[in-house]
This record gives sequence, structure tokens and C-alpha cells, in this order.
Amino acid sequence: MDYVIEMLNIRKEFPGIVANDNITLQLKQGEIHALLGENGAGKSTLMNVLFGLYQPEQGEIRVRGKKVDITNPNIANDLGIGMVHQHFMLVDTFTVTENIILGREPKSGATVDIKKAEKEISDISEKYGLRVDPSAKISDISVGMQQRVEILKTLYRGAEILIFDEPTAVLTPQEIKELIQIMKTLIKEGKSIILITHKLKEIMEVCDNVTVIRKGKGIGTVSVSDTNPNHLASLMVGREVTFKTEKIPASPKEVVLEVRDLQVKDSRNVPVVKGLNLDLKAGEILGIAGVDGNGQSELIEAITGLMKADSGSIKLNGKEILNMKPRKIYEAGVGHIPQDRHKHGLVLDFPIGENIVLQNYYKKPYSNKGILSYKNIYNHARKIIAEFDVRTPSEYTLARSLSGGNQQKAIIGREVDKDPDLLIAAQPTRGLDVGAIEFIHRRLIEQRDNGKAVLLLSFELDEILNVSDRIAVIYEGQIVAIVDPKETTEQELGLLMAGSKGKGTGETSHV
Amino acid sequence: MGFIDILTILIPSTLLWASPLIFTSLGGAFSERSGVVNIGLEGLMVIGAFSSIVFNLAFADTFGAATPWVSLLVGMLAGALISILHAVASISFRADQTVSGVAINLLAVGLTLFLVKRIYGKGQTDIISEGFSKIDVPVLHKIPVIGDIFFSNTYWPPFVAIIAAFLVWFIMFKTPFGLRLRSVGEHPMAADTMGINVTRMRYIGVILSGAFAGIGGGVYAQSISSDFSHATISGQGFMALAALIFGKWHPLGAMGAAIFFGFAQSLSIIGSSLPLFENIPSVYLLIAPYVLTILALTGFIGRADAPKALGTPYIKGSR
Amino acid sequence: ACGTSDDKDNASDGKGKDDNFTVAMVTDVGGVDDKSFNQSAWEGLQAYGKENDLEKGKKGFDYLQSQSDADYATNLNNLARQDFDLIYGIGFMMKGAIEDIASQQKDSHFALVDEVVDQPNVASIMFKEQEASFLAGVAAGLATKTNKIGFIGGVESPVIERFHSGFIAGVKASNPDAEIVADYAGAFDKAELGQTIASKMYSSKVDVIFHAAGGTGNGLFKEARDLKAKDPSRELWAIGVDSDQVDEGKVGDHNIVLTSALKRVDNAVKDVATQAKDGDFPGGKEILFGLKEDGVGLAEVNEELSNKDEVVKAVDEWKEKIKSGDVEVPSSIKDAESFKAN
Amino acid sequence: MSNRLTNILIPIISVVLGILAGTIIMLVSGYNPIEGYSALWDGIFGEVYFVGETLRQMTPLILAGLAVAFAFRTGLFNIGVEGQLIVGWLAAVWVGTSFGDLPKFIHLPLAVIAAALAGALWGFVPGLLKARFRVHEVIVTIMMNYIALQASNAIVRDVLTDRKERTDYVAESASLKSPFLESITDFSRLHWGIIIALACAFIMWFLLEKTSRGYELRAVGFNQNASQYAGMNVNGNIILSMVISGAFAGLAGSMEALGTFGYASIKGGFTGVGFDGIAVALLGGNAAIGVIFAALLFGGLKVGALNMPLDAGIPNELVDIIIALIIFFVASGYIIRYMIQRFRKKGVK
Ligand SMILES: Nc1ncnc2c1ncn2[C@@H]1O[C@H](COP(=O)(O)OP(=O)(O)OP(=O)(O)O)[C@@H](O)[C@H]1O
Ligand SMILES: Nc1ncnc2c1ncn2[C@@H]1O[C@H](COP(=O)(O)OP(=O)(O)OP(=O)(O)O)[C@@H](O)[C@H]1O
Ligand SMILES: [Mg+2]
Ligand SMILES: [Mg+2]
Repeated sequence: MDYVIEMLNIRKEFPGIVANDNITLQLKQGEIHALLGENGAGKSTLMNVLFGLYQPEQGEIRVRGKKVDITNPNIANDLGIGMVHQHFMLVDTFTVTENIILGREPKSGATVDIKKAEKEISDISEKYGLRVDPSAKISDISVGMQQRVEILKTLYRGAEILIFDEPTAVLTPQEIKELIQIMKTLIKEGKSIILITHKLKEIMEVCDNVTVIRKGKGIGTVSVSDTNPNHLASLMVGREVTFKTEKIPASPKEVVLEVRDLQVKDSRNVPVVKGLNLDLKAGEILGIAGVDGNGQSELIEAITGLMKADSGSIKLNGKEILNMKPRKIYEAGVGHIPQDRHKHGLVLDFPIGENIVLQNYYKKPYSNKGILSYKNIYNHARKIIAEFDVRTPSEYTLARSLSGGNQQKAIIGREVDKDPDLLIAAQPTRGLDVGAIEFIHRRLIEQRDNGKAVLLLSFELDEILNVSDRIAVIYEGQIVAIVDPKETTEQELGLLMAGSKGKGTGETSHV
Repeated sequence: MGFIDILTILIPSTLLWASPLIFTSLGGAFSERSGVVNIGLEGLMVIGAFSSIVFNLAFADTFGAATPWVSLLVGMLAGALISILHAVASISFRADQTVSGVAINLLAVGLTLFLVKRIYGKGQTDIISEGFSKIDVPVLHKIPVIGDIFFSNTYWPPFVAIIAAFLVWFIMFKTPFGLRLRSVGEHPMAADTMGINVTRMRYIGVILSGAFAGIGGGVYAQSISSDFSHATISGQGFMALAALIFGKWHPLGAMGAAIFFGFAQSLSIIGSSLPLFENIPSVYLLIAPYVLTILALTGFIGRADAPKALGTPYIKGSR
Repeated sequence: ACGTSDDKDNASDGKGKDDNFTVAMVTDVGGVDDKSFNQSAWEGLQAYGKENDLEKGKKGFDYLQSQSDADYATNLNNLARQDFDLIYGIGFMMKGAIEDIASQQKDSHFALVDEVVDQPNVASIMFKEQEASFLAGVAAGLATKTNKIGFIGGVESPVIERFHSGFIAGVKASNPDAEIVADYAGAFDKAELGQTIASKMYSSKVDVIFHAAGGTGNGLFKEARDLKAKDPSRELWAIGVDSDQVDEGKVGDHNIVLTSALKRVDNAVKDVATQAKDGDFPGGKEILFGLKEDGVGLAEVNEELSNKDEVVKAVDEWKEKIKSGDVEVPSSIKDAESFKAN
Repeated sequence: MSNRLTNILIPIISVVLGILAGTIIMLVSGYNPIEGYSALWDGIFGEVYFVGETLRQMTPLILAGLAVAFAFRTGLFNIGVEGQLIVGWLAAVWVGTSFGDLPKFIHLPLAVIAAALAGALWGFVPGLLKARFRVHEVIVTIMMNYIALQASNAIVRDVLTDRKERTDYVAESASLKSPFLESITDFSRLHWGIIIALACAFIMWFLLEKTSRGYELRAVGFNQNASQYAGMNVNGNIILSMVISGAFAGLAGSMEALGTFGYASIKGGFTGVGFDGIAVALLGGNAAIGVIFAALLFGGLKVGALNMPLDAGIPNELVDIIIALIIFFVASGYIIRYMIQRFRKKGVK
């Protein structure tokens, strides 16, 4: 068998940690090869080595059988290796074309020949079905479109081997479908692909082989046809993992959250929540399903007071909280696991211990008459860290140096510990591995079982279907349907989310 | 004084004041567009002023009328040379860019005065004999009215500065080099993955800023102060930086802002004898440019977007 | 204990110093080459040193430059501690510092230029600047063809007011029809301001400008040189201040400096040093230097001036009248406005 | 080697490197470095007078350093200390010359507080503009410096005096001058302000590290989004931070107004103390205690430098060069840290 890429016994160290310890990965011509591993297992590092961003301490790389030395991305490009990074590498203020040609600009005289570039780009995008508007600015296009630009960047450079680092984590179900289609076209055109993803279902659907790494060590490569999701998960984590979250039926009680006729404009002053109604009872988890950009973020920010609503009413336990200050809303009994943990959830340059009192630092016993008690703060932090299994060298470690999963656990610990009547969880498992996801789901259900209301926002239909007791479908700023997870399918949800009126178990205006 | 007469005084003076600011803020554009804050423009102007004056004094006999131009080149080289310090500290050594810029400012003043005392044995240089002097722009000054206002009794550097602004605009927005420079200032890691050498681009940006600020200082010293002392450059670099921000990091915007500052400055001096202004206490005219800048930043260009990566050192592999 | 320490002081005094009468001065931020009174004062000290065979340094004569006004006191104190016999503060800004230190270091002798401090160990050196600028005004009044004359002041202050009023009176005396336009730059070290003001004046038909603005005045010369270089046939003049600024006026074969109003700080400084050396230190006194004392004067008048002889003659006549006390030159603007030549 | 030790080592190594560089410069330009440094040393420690002057010089430097450091710690760069100092100076003199017959225990605090308030007001403007309009504070504070300079000059000339160069002395009842401190330091200008400066250092440390308000200020400095999410008033804290920073700077002005000078005068340019404050804050690691030591060092260097021309014939600008280089070295702490680590590794192996 011909391998296009062979990474043999790769070792890469960072100060104090071995990110890749003797890992081998072999990619065949024309296959989609999955790279699977927990958060921080070393997947991105391995791919960055292949792409020339890092130099390995040990091991060798062969491209089409020939030993190569990839000391910078230019060499990778020349060898036909292209990478679509986990975090997009796009210049927001540039146009699609400018982003794609950057570094390889066609010239006429001294100037960049934009016309020629645009022509070339539309040729490629036609060939692979990658629809883009070459003259649009990156900041104006959707995430899915941005990802297509990333792919085009590699193709424009004539990449034969494409690396996708967690490409689906940021996409809506529709966009994921399109992406999978694109990958299949690429393979048909003779390209080879390495795909990093935490979503076992995707691996089963599109991949040929899977290489599993755990804590920096290679566990081995298996053929997809010889395996199943449970097996993969246990390979990755090193123990058995359950997928279907166990839970007893919900027993909803009185209404905790009541949203009526809510109108919210987004930061660009465009109405995005347009007369939304919603009821949430104690002792239930309400999942909100919807394609990104239909007003779900603004809904949550309006409930938590982070964004001003134009009109309507939000009642918590019967008390109006519309447009109150965030602090007042928390004090009224709301917990909030924010969508973007780095942006909103943590002060990365504070110790993790101080992050745990981020909303409570001014209250007793953490502070008394305006003077902080570090003793009480850190005692509390230690408790949360132990209880929620936050893996950190100490409570004095800066939040920045924790891995994403552990940062998220700390946030969840903080929010759950406040014992809020309403817990809002926005994408609580985004980018996390299966082990961490399982842990977080259990915690959300525990909350419900203790008689609290949980509002879950997620773009992962699996998660919505698994965890929620009821599902509200949001479309263009309104709840268009309420469905029972036990009586619906992904197909039906997908249709509702796309705006087609479904059968729906609740009325559409009052939920 | 008639209105036209007023303009014939005001405009050449405006342009003269503006030209060092234009050059320097163009330099700032190179540095900041590449992602490196350059608050050291002031110091780099000091270096440019010092070296062009010293060269001018020493070689006026050799170069004759071409002396100020040759001296400008010397100022440009010296500015570029000193700016390497800023580049090394803030790009390679990951120093806080603002702090490194402040250090450049202190160093420039200390070093040049030290050298002046060492070379001349006193606190300031002699006055140069071959500075930029008044000219009528050939042909153009013959245009009625316009020619009198814009092209008579004026100096060459303002016109060179304006041409330079257009040139920089062209380089920055039309050439591959410009695209790469800006990409490094917006998203260095993206640029890196596209095979662009971020460090090199930033060094080029900073060194160009030194070169332009050196020219700015040289222009100031040779067309306005005529000698070099501790007071020669006192705040012009900061004004150039303000012009850059005022102009939204755009070469032509910076030029416009610099001309505006020059205008406000001239007005504050000349204004006292204009009928419209003579009753206004001079302090209002003196603070006008600064107040106007603040108002402008607050009002209609409050959302000027700095290059996204401005101020952050690029560390390979960090997110 | 007191006794011994006194003894020691005396001993070190006796041994540490030879018979040299040592002098030193503190400049303001301008430094000893400001082409103005710091420079002039330093020249005076150097002349004193030469006359008495002294060397620059702690054993002879020296100066300290201040980087900001916070340094005045430190520098004056430092010099007093180095046992200089006489210490000059150059400039009225040093009044406060000298007042303090003179009352602390009662054994040291100080001299202050341009301000008055009433203490027994301080000599106050004052000038009749108005007499010098009066002569400059006479020259300007006769040199002008347009009957428009300019005055550029540095910062409004009593010293500059004296320059200003003398100049007004001088112009009135020689050419009652001439109009004077005046402007203050607000600073002594902003050449660019001087240049813009000069540019404004020259383009509004002014053809002679006198400055009393220190470094700011360099801008005047620059503007005048530029205009002359562009159009050598144009007749325009600048008048210097403090020392003879003729060197600043060279443009090719021409020179645009008409003359300079001299303030002989050098003479005054040297004078007071010599007096002190001879045991006549004028402590607690205000010593006035005017035309008569050779403390102020007018530099050579430019050869290129077509009516040079007339000017020189007029200047000499007025000089005599002032020296003899026939004419009292006004020292405030108000008096100058109402000044009538005979 | 612990992180803390490294953090202390970096400024020390930087100072040593700065002095080394100074030696090289002296050698290259033909001066005798031994003479130079002993003149510098004598100018700092040679007499108790100079020690007093060093402490006097250090007083406004501490406060200016605190002003910069406080803003730094809360995510802001206050390059406007210079202007805030100037208005503080003016306000202190204004009050100090105005109420002649107040008892000292009222008049002096009044003058000091006026300076702090004036500085605070000057910091409030950029704080407000940053909070409300997202205008960058660096540019606004630069502009505010010039406005302060021009406005203060105009007020000294036209309001506090009748077109004079400088104001009267502040009343005895508003003066920080201390005959006692002067006498024990052989007539240096050391004044009681040093106590205020040290107290302010304590206040800054306590406020930032020990209070919930400080927690908020630091949180807003690091991450505004998270602070808003956590229910903090982001805009309020930005403004507060600039106000406190400005108040420190204003106090620095009152040190000059009521202690060192006792009057305000027309300024041809900036005092430089505000810009030195940046250096002091940086060298002091933006911590209160560090600022005190850094101010001591820079105060000493600046006072000692005045002795270099007289004793060794070396231009005192040499010290400015050394200070600038020290800032470079501290700012480049990353490379020093890297070297220390390399060195340590070798040592272990
Ligand atoms: N730039 C770096 N400096 C130091 N250590 C790093 C760096 N990048 C990664 N590491 C270390 O290498 C390990 C592997 O990180 P990597 O980003 O490759 O994980 P990953 O498998 O891609 O995780 P995820 O699924 O979260 O993307 C991390 O646990 C971390 O300790
Ligand atoms: N530049 C870096 N220096 C040191 N450690 C790093 C660096 N970048 C990443 N790490 C380490 O990598 C580990 C995992 O980081 P990483 O960001 O890959 O986590 P993650 O789970 O992928 O988070 P996210 O979901 O945000 O991507 C953490 O332990 C972190 O300390
Ligand atoms: Mg990750
Ligand atoms: Mg990764």
C-alpha cells in the first residue's frame, strides 16, 4: 500500500510536557483518516508538526515515501500539504480573495492582480462545490463560509493532502452535511484527508481509518469498518464510556422562567429576537434547538441582563427581571454557563481559585466590609475543584494554563454551586472530549433532579435529544415548535430548525 | 488683511508645520500596520533631527545646495538604525511595545544631547547654513490665486511629504508587500501559516517607521529649527502618532490629520492678528488642536479600528 | 564637639583652597551656548578666569546647567558645597532658589541676574534693557522703508517688557510715523513659533523685526534668511538681542541682521566677580547696568544698510543723551506709549 | 529557582546591565568610567545633603510611578501622568496661595486634596471617553497633557498672577516644607511629602490586593467581557481606575507645589516626572513596593547625575541613557528570564 504521508515515531516536547510521545500516523492515498483523542491528547500538536509550525524533537516524516524536513509552512505547502486550523486563520478585515492569495499573490507589474485571483478562485470553488463570494469581507460572512475559505486557501496552493483540525465543532448540522459532501468531492478529485474530530458519529460516517492517541501516546490505528463508537471511545479514554445519558423521567413543577413577547436587537441594531415566548418549569431541562444566528445568543444575553431588550417581559419566579443589571439577576437566582468560556467565563489571568468567586467575591464570607478574605475564597475554591474534578496543579494556578475541559468544569462548578433556580447552559460541552461531556451532562441532570430549571442551548442535536426533557425549536427569533425528545428524530428537528412548520406538540406562540 | 492675503500666510505655514508630521505618521503607519505600537516616533524624530543637523553642519561645504537633502538621507538612516533597538526589544524579546517606545524616547534625548556636548562641547549645535529654504514651485506658482496661496513662498518638503503619502498608500493597499504587512498586523498567525515570515515583516515595518520618522525629524530641524537642542523636537512625534490614529491608520488619513494639526498650529499663532480671532485669548487657540483631536476621536471617528494584533508580540504556536 | 568640627572646617578651608577666588554659575535649561544671556554670562566668567589665570574646574571657574527648574536649587547648593567663593544664578527664575539657599548658606556669596533678592550675601544684577532696545528702535525707525516695524517677545515678563518699551520709544524718537506690531511667542525656546510670527509680519509689509525672545528668535533669523535667499533684492532686516547675533544673519553675500541690542551680562558678571575678589562684594545691593556702565549697548550696524551713516549718527546722539541723563527711557509699555522725544 | 526570585532578579540584572552599558559608553567616548561613577556615587551618598535631595526627588517619582502602575494593573496605559501632575500642581498652589488664614491642619490637607482632585479630574476625562466611546486612552491622555500644559500656563499668567512668570509662594499653612527634615539633611529640600508618597504606596497595595473593589478593578483590566458577565460595572471601573491613577499623579504635582518649589511657574515644556513614572512603574514591576525601590534608584541617579559634569566633566545626559537602557532591559525581561532558565538548566545538568 502507498502512503502519501508517514509520520514515524514523532516526539514533540513543550516545556514541562511531552505533547507527542512516539506517535506514528500513516495516511493512504485517497482516504479520509481520522485522528482521535481526548482534549490535550496532542492531536493539534502532531498536525502542526506535519504542517511545519513546530519542529519535532524526534522521528521522521515521509511524503510519498521520501523523507522530508518540514521546517516551515512554506515547505509544507510546496509538498502539497494544506491545513484547515482548529481556530480559523483568517484576516477579518480582508476580503475572501485577499485571504486566499496572501503569500502567493498574482501580480501585474508592482500591484496585486485581484481580477486574475478572483477568476482563479471561482474556478477552484466551482470545481469542488465550495460556494464563496470572492469580494466579500471575512467579517461579513458566516462561519461555514469562512471554513470554505480556509479550504480554498489550501486548494489554491495546490494541496493534495488536507488536514482538518476539528472542522465541525463550530458548524451547524446543515453546514456539517455540506462539509462532509465537500470532503467526499475532494477525495474523488484524488486528495487525501486527515480529519480531527471528537464526534465519533462523523468518523463512522466518512472515515476509512482511525488513529487514536491518548495523553500524547499513540494507541494505534484501526479500520473504521472493524470498529464501533463505543470501542473508539474506550480506546481514546482508556475506559468504558456510556453515551446515552441515564436519567429518570422529569417531574416538572411550577413555572420558573416566563418569557413573553421578547424583542431584542443585536449589536448591529438588527432585530433578532422578535416576540419570543417561552416557559420553563422547575425540575425540567428545556433544550433550545436552532441554527446559529436565529437569536438564541441574544435570548440568553437578554435573560442574563448582558444585553438590553427592547420590549417584552422576562419573569423569574413571577418577578420581572427584564433589563435588570446582571448582578441583580444572578442574585435573583440565575446561573449561567456562557457560550464562550474564554471571552465571558473566566478571567484567564486570575488564579483558578479567584475565578471561582467571580460573581460572589463581594459577598460574605469572601469579603467583609469590602476587604477580601483570601482564606475563605481559596477554601471554597478547593471544595469546588475537588467536587467537580477540576484537574489543576493547584488552586493558585492561572486559569489560562488549564485545558479547555478543566476550565469548563470549573465554570460549571461555580455556577452549579450557587444552586440557582434557573441554570442556563450555553453550549456547555463545545470542543470537549467524551469523558468531559459525560460528566457535564450528569451534572445538568442532577440539577434538574434537585428541582431546578435548566435551559440548555446547543448546536449538537445529539446533546439536545439526549439531555432535554422538552425541546424548543427557535427560528428567526421565535420559538416555532415544542417537541418531546422521545417522540422526534434528528430529521424532524432539522426540518423545524430550517423553518418548515412541523407537527409540533405545543402551540407556536405560547410555549 | 484680505482673505486671500490671510491664506497666503496661513497655507504655506500650515504645510510647513504638517510636513514633518506627515513623514513621521507615515512611518508610524508602517510600524503599527505590522502590529507594533510605536510610541517611540518622538525619539526617532529626535535622532533624525540630530543626525541631519550634525551632517549638515559638517558637510555643507561639500554638498552645497544639496546638503539638506543628503542630510535627510542621513537622518533617515540614523532613524532606521535606532529603530532596530525597538524592533529587537518588542519583536524578538517580546517587550511591551509601549514601554520599549518610551525607552526609545528617553534614549534618543539622552544620547543626542550627550553626543552634542561631546562633539561641540555645549548644549546645542550651531545654526545650519544650508537648510531648506523658500521656493516658488515651478510653473504651478503662476496659476492665479491658487498659485499664490499654495505654491508661492513655500518649501519643498511639504510637497515631497504629500507625494510620499500617496506612495505609501499605494504600497500598503496595492502591492503584495502591503497585503502581507497588513496581514501580519491583523492576524500574524494566519500570516505565518501562509508562509509569511512574521518577524521579518515586523522588523521591516518598524525599521521603515524609523526611517520615515528620521526624515520627519530631519525635515523639522532643517526647515524649522535650523539647529539641534533639547527643545528641537518637543512633542511632534506624539502629534504624528495622534495624526496616525486620527487618520485611522490610513496613510492618506494620517496626511489629512497632519495637515489639520498644522493648520490648527498656524492658526493659533497667526490667528491673534486676524479680525475674527483677535479677541479670543491665545490659550484657546493653543489648546484647540488637542481639544479638536479628542472631540474628533469621540465624535465621528470613535470607532477607528486599530490593526487587531497591534501591541501583541507574536509567539509561534500560542493562541 | 562643636569646637572640633569648627576647627576641622577651618582647617579644610585653609588647606583645600589656594588663594584663588573661585566663581561658578548655574544656567537655566538654555545652557552656556544659548546665544543669549547664559552664553554671555559664561563669557564673562571665562574672561574673569583668563584675567586671573584660572582654569575651568573646581579650582577656578565653572558652570552647571539645569535640566529643569527642579535643578536650580540642587545645582546652586552643589556649587556652594564645593566652596566656590561666588555663585551666580543666571535668570530671574532662580530668584526663589537663591533666596532659600542664601539664607541657609550664610557664608557663601551669591549674585543673581535679572532679579532682586534682598539678602546681605546676595548681589542683584539688573540691566536697563530699555536703553539698548531704544537704540535698536532708533535704528529700526530709520531703516524701515514701509514704516512698519515688528517686535517679537518671548514670554511676557518685566525684562521683556523693558525691551519692548525701550524699542517703542526708540522708534518713536527716530520715526514717529512708523507703526509697530508686537507679538509674544509665549516661550524662549520655540524657534518654530518665532518663524511663523516672523513670516506673518514680513508678509504684512513689516520690513524690520526686533526680537527679545532667546531661542525663539532663531526662527526670526531663519525666516529672514529664507526670504532674502529667495529674493536677494528684497530689503528686510532682523535685529538681534543680548549678544551680537550678526552670525545668524548670513545669506550668501548678504546679511539680514541690522544690529543687535546688547545686554552685556558678560561685563556685569566679570565686574561683580572682580569687585568681590577685591573684597568689595556688593552684597545686599541692586547694581544697575545701563548704557553709562557699559552694561547695555548696540552692536555694529550692518554695512549693507543704505543709510548706515545716518543711522550710526542718530544712534550716537541718542546714546549721549541717555548717558547724560537728558533722556529717561521708559521701562513700561504704558510710559512708552506716551513717550515723546523732547 | 522560583518565579518570584526571577521576578526580582530581572530588574536587578537590568540595572547591572545598564551600568555596564554606561561604562562602555564612557570608555568609547573617552571618559573615565571610574571617575564618572564615583562622581555619581558622591552625588548620591557623598553628603547627607545629597541623600536628602535623593529622597526629595524620589517623592514625586513614587507617586508618578504609582499612577502609571495602578493604571497598568487595571489594564490601562496612563501616559497622561504628566498632565495630571501639572494640574495637580496648579490646584495645590491655587489653594495654597488663596486661603491665607486657615489653620495648617485644614489648609494643608485642603491643598493636597485639591491636587488629587484636579489630577483625578484630568484622569476622569480619558476614563470616561474610553468607557463611553471606546476612545483609546493613550491618545487622549497625550492630548490632555498638552491641554494641561497650556491651560496651566495661561492660568498662572492671567489668573493667579498679573502676567508674571510665577506665582507667590504658598502660605506657610499649606506648605509641606520641613525645617526639621531640612536641618537633618543639611538644608536639602526634603519635605513631609515623602510620608504621603509612602502612604499612597501602601494604599495602592491594599486597595488592589486586599479589597473587593481592587478585585473588580483587576478583573476589568484583564477581561472586560468576563467582568460584565460577572455582574461588574465595567465602565464604572474603567473610569474609577483612571480617576485613582490621576489622583496619584495629581498628588505628585502637590509634592512639587507644596514641598519642593512652593509655587507654580510658567512651563516651557513638560516636567518629565510623568514620563519617568512609566520607567519607575515598569522597573518596579507595577507593584507598590517595587515602585518605591525603583523611584529610589531613579531619584538617586537623577540627583547624582548633577554632580557628574562638575566632578568628572561628563555630561549628565549619560544617566538618562543609562535609565533608558535599564528600561529596555527590564522590558525585554523575557530574554533575561530565558537566559536565567538556560543557565539554571546547565547548572543542574
Ligand atoms: N504551544 C504550546 N506550548 C506548550 N505546551 C503546549 C503547547 N501546545 C500544546 N501544548 C501541550 O501539548 C498538549 C497537546 O496539545 P494539543 O493542542 O495538541 O491537544 P489536542 O489533542 O489538539 O487537544 P484538543 O482536542 O483540545 O484540540 C497539551 O496538553 C499541552 O500540554
Ligand atoms: N502556549 C501555551 N503555553 C503553555 N501551555 C499551553 C499553551 N497552549 C496550550 N497550552 C496547554 O495546552 C493544554 C490544552 O490546551 P488546549 O487549548 O489545547 O485545550 P483545549 O481543551 O483544546 O481547549 P479549547 O477547547 O479551548 O481548545 C492546556 O493544559 C494548556 O495549558
Ligand atoms: Mg481544543
Ligand atoms: Mg487541538
